[in-house]
Amino acid sequence: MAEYKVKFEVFEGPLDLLLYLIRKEEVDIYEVNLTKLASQFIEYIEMMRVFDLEIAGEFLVMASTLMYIKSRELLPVDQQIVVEGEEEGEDPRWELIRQLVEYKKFKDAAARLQTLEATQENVFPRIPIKPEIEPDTRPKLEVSIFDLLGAVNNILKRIAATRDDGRNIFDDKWTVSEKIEQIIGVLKARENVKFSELFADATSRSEVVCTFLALLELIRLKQLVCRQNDAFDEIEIGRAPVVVAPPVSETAVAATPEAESARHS
Amino acid sequence: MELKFILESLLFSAQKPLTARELRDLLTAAAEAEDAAPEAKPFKKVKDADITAALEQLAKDHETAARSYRLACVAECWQFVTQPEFGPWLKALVGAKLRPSRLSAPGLETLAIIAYRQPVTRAEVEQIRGVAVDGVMQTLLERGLVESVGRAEVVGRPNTYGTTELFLEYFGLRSLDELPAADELRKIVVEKPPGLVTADLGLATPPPEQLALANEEKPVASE
Amino acid sequence: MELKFILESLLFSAQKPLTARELRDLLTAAAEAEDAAPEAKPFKKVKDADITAALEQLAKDHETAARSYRLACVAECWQFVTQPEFGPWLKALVGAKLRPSRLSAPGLETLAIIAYRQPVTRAEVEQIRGVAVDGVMQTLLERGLVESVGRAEVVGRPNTYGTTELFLEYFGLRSLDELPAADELRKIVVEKPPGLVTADLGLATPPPEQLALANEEKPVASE
Repeated sequence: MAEYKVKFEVFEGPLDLLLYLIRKEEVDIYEVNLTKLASQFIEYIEMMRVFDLEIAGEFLVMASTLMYIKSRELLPVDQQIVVEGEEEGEDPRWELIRQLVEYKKFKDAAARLQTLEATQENVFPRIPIKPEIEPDTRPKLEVSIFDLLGAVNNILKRIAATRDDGRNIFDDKWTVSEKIEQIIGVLKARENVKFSELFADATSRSEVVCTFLALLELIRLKQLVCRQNDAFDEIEIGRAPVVVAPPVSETAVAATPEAESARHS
Repeated sequence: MELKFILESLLFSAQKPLTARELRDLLTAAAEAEDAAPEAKPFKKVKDADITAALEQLAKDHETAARSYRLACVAECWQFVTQPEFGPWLKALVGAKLRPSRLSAPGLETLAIIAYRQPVTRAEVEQIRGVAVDGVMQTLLERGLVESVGRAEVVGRPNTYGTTELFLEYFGLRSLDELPAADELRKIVVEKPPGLVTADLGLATPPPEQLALANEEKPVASE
Repeated sequence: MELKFILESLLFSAQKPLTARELRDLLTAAAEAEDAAPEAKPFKKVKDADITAALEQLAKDHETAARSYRLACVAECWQFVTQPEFGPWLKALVGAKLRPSRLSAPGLETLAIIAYRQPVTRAEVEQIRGVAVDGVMQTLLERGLVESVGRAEVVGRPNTYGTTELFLEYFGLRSLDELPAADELRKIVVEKPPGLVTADLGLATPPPEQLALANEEKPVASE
């Protein structure tokens, strides 16, 4: 009994039961023996009744349709009744087949949707890491601070090599703010300048350091950008694409107490 | 810089799926930015058609590459997604997807009918399924998979129903055209054999050819 | 199922960079899940070496494919990143918002000194920079870019500082060995004259040799 109950619950409706019976017969819908199908269907309804299962109204409607088809086939053509609402000449057998074929197609379509549904459970969208963690969207410092540091270090080494009396450099009076103005001046005159050119005239370590710090400050203030065509090319310094009205000097001067007393060479 | 790679990098980095239109706007924004990079400028006025073509090409590229992910277009939004066979590991990574419970068989059947036949009235759905669909329709409406889309020009002017964008997302479909066998199911024409009405009704079993032969054509296979 | 594709799908969907170890744990978790898929089981005890090899292969695959993104390994963590040349468009995507609060020039300079000379005391940094670095050091410590790594064996046993993993991430470096011109710059300082650390603490300006003198010896590897 429990077994039947389970079985009946599987049927969506009368069409579903009919498709099930047709499948059991292993025939094409178009070739089904409707009289036999009607008998089987009614047998199932009887069984549902016997087991005291709730029978949906649609099953009873279908049962009566099938009974009608079955009985109609026993009558000669001219004695066939025309059901109310049914078009003259409409064949209830054909109507049922048409309905079964259509229903079957949607049932198959539903099965395909079910496959898609299950597939989608295993499809995961890429939700990327938020861009700020991406190392390569870094500010437009096309040359890193380390490249600059490495470059200035080379210059310092060169100066150290040519000047043994490194200590007297402290007599130098260069300031960062002066160097800032100098660099801006150079870049007003020309589009860009090579890193080494900026240091070419430096006569002391402190001048190199001042120039370097000025450079860093201008980069920080987005006044300049440093570029390198290739990994080991010389660094080039150019004006930043958008030039903000320069509060540069003021800022830099403020950061450099001795600026006011500085002299130009 | 090739357009498709720019689009790829955007889709690769976007936190949500993007439409072709949104991608176009991003290209324009990049070209019009105050500090616009020179290489961004040529894409200021790129055409929608070019973007769509590039996206199709990109999707094809990735399909050919046959990696563990692909570029998918769902409900006209483009997004990188993983291939379903990697689900077991991704579940270990992010946990099972938060999805509502699977649809019941009646739910799927009703949804299939609405999807292929939209706009469709409830009565039409019931006619095809052969049962009342009140409860099932309610569920589908509540889950946002179908919605009322208008009224039928028939007696009583009943509501007509159609599927939503969520429906496309839920099943991972680009558009309704991507529904399996869409053409066939949108309008099923089951040809009635002309001779059927005058069949030999004395027979308990109709001769097979009467039911089976629709004109000269082969009957539509049932499976 | 090929291991590298599984790893690829995981890295492709992960919301954070993953280490080889974490990837291995995910493979194990997928294999041990209650409803584990049969295809997940063979990867239950996959070896670290196999994972690393697969990751290297994957990185090579993507490099060869030369698309708009690649698989990068930063601080032993693997993640997909876009190629830098797509920056202009990605900026448009994130609303032109760059990484929050850039470091100041003194901050960068101090950081560079610490990076190349770690472990290094504050006094040594000050000697090189020629100015007090208290404020800057504080900022770097707060931002987690440097950390105290020990104590110097000199008078007062001052703290020594080194860079953190976040530092590597911030600059997109896989390890300290990837620092530009690392060898050359480390060489300069490897041989600290034993007395130096405490010798010139009063000096505001560094004696030139400290910055400039290259030592002939091989630098001590930082890892």
